[in-house]
Amino acid sequence: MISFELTDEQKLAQSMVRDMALTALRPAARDADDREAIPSSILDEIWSTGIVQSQADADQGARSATLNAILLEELAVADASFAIAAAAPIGFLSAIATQGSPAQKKNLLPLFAGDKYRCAAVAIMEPDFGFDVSTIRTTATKTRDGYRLSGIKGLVPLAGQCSHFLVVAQCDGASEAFIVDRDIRGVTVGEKKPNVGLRALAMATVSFKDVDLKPAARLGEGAGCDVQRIVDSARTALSAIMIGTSRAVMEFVMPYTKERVVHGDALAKKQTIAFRLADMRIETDAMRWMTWKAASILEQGGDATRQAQLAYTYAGEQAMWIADEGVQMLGGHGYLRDNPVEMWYRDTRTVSVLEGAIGV
Amino acid sequence: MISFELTDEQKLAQSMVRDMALTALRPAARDADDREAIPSSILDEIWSTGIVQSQADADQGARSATLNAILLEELAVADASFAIAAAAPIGFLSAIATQGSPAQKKNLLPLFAGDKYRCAAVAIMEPDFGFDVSTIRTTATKTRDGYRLSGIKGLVPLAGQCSHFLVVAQCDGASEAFIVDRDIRGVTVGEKKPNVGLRALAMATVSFKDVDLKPAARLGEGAGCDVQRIVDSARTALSAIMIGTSRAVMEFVMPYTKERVVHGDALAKKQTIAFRLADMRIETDAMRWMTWKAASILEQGGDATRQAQLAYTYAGEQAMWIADEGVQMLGGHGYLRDNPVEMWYRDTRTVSVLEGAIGV
Amino acid sequence: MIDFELTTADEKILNSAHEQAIIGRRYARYYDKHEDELTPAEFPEAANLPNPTRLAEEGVSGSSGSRILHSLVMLETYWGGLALHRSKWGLGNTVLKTVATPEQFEKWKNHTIAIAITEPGAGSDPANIRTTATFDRETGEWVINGEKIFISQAQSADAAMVLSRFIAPDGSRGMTTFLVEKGTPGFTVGPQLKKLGIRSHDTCNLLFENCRIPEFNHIKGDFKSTMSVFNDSRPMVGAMALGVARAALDFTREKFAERGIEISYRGGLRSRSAVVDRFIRLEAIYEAALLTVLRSKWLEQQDVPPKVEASIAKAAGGKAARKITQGCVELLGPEALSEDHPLDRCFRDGRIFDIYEGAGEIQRLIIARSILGYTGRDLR
Amino acid sequence: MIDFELTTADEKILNSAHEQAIIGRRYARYYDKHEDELTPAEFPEAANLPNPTRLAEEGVSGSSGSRILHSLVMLETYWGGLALHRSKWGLGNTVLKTVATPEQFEKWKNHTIAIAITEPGAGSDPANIRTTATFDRETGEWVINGEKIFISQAQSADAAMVLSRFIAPDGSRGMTTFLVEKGTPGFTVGPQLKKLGIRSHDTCNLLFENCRIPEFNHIKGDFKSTMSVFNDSRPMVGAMALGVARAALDFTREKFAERGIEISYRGGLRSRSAVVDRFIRLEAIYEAALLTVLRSKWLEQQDVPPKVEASIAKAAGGKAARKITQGCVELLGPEALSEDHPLDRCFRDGRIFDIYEGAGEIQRLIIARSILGYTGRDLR
Repeated sequence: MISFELTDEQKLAQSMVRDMALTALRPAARDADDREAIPSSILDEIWSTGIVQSQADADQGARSATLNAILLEELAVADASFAIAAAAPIGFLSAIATQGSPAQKKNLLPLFAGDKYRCAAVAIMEPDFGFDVSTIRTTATKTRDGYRLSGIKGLVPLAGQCSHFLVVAQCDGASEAFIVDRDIRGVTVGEKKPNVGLRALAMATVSFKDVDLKPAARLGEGAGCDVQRIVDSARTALSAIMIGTSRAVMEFVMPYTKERVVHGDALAKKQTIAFRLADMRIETDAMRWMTWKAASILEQGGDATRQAQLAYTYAGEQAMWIADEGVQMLGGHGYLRDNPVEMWYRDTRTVSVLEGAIGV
Repeated sequence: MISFELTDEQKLAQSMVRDMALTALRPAARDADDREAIPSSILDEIWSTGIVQSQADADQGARSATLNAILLEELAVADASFAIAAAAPIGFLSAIATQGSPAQKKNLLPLFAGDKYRCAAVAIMEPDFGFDVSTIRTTATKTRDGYRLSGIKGLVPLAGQCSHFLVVAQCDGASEAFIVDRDIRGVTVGEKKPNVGLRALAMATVSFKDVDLKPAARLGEGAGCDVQRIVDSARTALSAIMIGTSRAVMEFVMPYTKERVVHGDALAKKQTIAFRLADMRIETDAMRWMTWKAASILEQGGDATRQAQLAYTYAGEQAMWIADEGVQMLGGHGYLRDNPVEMWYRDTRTVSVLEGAIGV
Repeated sequence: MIDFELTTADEKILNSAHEQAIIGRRYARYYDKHEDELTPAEFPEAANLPNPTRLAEEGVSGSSGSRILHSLVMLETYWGGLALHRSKWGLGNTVLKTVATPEQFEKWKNHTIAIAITEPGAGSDPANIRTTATFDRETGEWVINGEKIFISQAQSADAAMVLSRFIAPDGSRGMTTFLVEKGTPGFTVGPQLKKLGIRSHDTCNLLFENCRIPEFNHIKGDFKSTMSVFNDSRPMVGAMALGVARAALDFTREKFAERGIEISYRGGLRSRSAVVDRFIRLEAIYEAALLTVLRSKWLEQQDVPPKVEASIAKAAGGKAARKITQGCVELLGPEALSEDHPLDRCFRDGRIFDIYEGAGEIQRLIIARSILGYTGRDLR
Repeated sequence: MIDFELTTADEKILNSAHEQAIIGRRYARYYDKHEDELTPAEFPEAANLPNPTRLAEEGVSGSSGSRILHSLVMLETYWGGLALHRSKWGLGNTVLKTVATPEQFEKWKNHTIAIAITEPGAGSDPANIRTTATFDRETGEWVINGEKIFISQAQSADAAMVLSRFIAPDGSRGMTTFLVEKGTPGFTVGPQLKKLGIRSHDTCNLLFENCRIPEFNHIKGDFKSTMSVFNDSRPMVGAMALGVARAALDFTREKFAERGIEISYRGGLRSRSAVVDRFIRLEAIYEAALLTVLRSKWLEQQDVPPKVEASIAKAAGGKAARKITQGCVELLGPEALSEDHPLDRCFRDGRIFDIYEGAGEIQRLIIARSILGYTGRDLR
């Protein structure tokens, strides 16, 4: 039955995260971008929401892709990197929780139930121009004792802090995912590699050189997994984050353009500005409902591939437009690092070309 | 040497055609659209400019792709169908004149030097969803006595009036063009097939069923021809026509929006309207210079493929945007056939998806 | 709980609506070519079929709700391009229902009442309305003079609800509404307007020349209550737009399939052909707009009157229809231009929704004023 | 005769400019990372190389003309991201040249003079300028107070041409310009501004606190003549924008080639991959903007002062840089985000050109007023 109604619990969680995002997280965003690191106090704040740990809950009902989408939007209003700091372990855990074998769930999920921030990430992207999620080059070949993994993954968020990676690789002509402990032989986490945006995430390359894996490392073990579902979840999470950044831009430029006087009138009273603000509102609304729809299908166990693709494609276009216009509306001030809009411009271009690495 | 200077001769021709377009041609445009036919008096007006016949001139200096682009723009300000009525025989003749064998030139060009409108057209497009100019299905197979041509061509302008077609076909794995007299056995000109736009052109399907052709029918005879050059010429001509229609829209909506008062102010004083008008001006300018550049390369015998592609692609996007906004600026009046803008909207969508059939 | 699945009850109604739309589509070209003919009140094929609009309005147990369902039925109908049942409800009926006295309502409740607002010099701008009603003391009648244009249902309606200036016996002036029945002397309905598209849509100009009506016909809607009928209609227009847009998408998908072009949603930008990439982006525009329509309708259903959401749905639907119909023709190329296929009609029909019942620009003004806290005077 | 071919003389200068741009590009990342450091007046590699800007300005026989050539040299320079020769000409020099007395011109003709217009509350709007100069009868000096922001060449210039309100001894008021030399007490240059991109571009705020200058420094430019320096600079900014845009296109084409992606211009939409189709459309945007720049420069060269054409060139160039740099990152995907490659810098640098020296919106106002015959009061 078509409904846009949040449950009382969802409303409560949304309101709590919204408050925290604006009071505790937003003020720390610029500094984290400058230092290319997220302070542990911020990671602990994010952890305190319980959003990550709930993925590790034995009770399946505790996990909600829809709620995660709602909360990632709120976190991203504060900062996209911070939101991804939550979405990375969520992506890892939700893959384990929905597609892992009983043993995998039993071994891994409890590790993330503690009261300190802990990270793990899906590793899909590869440092290759023209990378596409449908053309993975990392390989896992069957050996006598399991699998041998080889390849390089790029743009792994908080790579230096991850205890595990879920590595997507070609195996016998199909895509599979492998749970890889970062401390085993052949795994090298590279230096952080600054990018145009999401700098606080200190994304790095992780290389896998003839890494020997047990059969138990394969997600779903003998049954394998549906890698597309991991991608669908990632696209949905990225969409949620783009809604958040778009809202950040919109909520920043509205008061700015109302206050800024040009030729005797508030900038917001110019039709071209006002209409663009209206379009920002139209598009953030549309992005949100599309993201909720994809998340809701994921939550109900359905095939969300089409919806996730549409949500991600649309959000990528619109969020980039919104961030670009946000910079424009501030004029020269939008180009200075004194204001957050230029950071949102960089972050949005970054989020909108990532695929994978996180999840709802 | 980079120059945007028209020669005195070009200026004179431009000014003459501009006057005729607005006084004699524009008033006849709506009626021709309604009747799905161009009256012969209009065809004779077009003929009287000499633009078509000059292609048939033995003196190579009489032909100028640049001048043709300039004049097609002016004709299209009156009506896109009327402009194509000129561009169709131009496309045919310029292919003969630049790529034909001496005998082909001698036999064909004089036919078009008379003082009555005469038509011939390049036949490239095929009635097939997903048609692309790079995937022609019509075939010419070598026979003992020449070639046997088979296939169906669609959207041939003024097909019922054409004395000849220049048919592009696959021949021994390459694209070649064949001069086909409409009266020979196996050639059937179909009923006119109304389209969303360019209705006055009465475009029709022409089918070629096992049409036997002499070797002399192959454009360039033994040497063959460069079909891409015909396509480049067509794309350039279509671009010129889209500039004309865009100018028609712009020149119609400017006075309209200045006169129309909404909430106490002229519509043109609303920033959203004024900025769109500014963008119309920016884009028609850009379209024109791109088209001139492609035409100039063609005229100098260079490889114009990239420039023609860029000009056509850009013009297609921008002209569609301009026609669409033109309708919008007139509101409900833009949706009525009382005003020409809805016709330009239909014509532009049509011109911007055609490829081939005409030339500069 | 957030959910986007149709219920079984929804699907039943929508399947029926879609089947009727398939029948409607068979007639669509005929009425596109014969714009002077009114469609019948009920097509022969519809005689034994339920009216899905009525079913949706009446409410169906187990459905997602009558408002949502009604909008989706409308979408299906516009997918076909022609309704098998001509609507007996006009926007003038909404005014009657909202502001008429019980006696007035009783008299005209079964009439189809068109709404007549727009004038040659005035679209959304009341200051320019010139139609004027003066009171004739001697006969106790109102005398109306003026011209109304672009009036939907003009020919098929039984009466028109006319927004007019008035000069009352006491000399006071203002804006009000009058119900003028067909056949009233001095009230002339012009010929069907010649339009780019939606040619089966009954649209004429109305002329009032010393048209006399009794005081009882004075319905006393003011400008605001009259314009507010569009609050309800906005997301519905969005749904109509999306019906046409989906027809274009469906046709394109079908032709792609015939040519072996597969639309995969799995890979990203770098794995796709140009036409598939664009098609996916057009689908996304459709989906985006559809969800804003559903959101607005869902709010109505929660008895939360949508504010900006109704305008968002109209603006998004109108834009989607423009982009999608233009885009599909481009994707399918020259053959798509032909009248042999429905796409040229979609292209023409789809252009109206961002224009009528408040153009996209008007919706953006409403949205901007609302989110910025501006009045109509601040931002216009 | 219409022609778009470069002459041999053009090509010689432009090849030299391009070679220097390749050298400049090697330094571009360093100055992107070290925004507080000024680039040297001349890089060591440039010592034995001609200054292509100067060559273009001086005029080259057989070239397409100095104006056109100058803009194309500028384009090449911005392709590299860094000039090997720092410009000694500031927009303040243009004011000096236009309005100064011969004595004033003689004194400062070899200075680099920045132009100082923008203020915290005033971009293009003179009504909001707050910097004020009052005349001190006792000393015969002007006393300036105010703040100027976003001032290009602020640190490297020898002086600033300051647009200021004045209150004259006779009490009259207005807007005028003063030349303030570096080192004048009360004139402070702030630190380098922290920007999204163009970080090697010397940009600071200026502060004037009871800054006293002699009457001789009163250059007497008014608002209009001061703003008119931007008439010349507009198409040049368009050319700069296109330099950055072409760097992004060239990098993308190169990476496509490495991956075996062929860009064919022969077929149509339905024969292309999504990335090739988009790339072609970005190239078309580049070509469109470039030709508007050349058109404007060509008019200048014919001594036809460009009117809307200068604004068209600026607007088209600024938009092209936004779309192209954003688009190329998207086409190349995640790897393109990395600082290992120049594209992230192009993405950031490319965002300025539609903002500074008259934002795209200002250019559109100028164009619209001109084509509609409106004044600044009619349309704002």
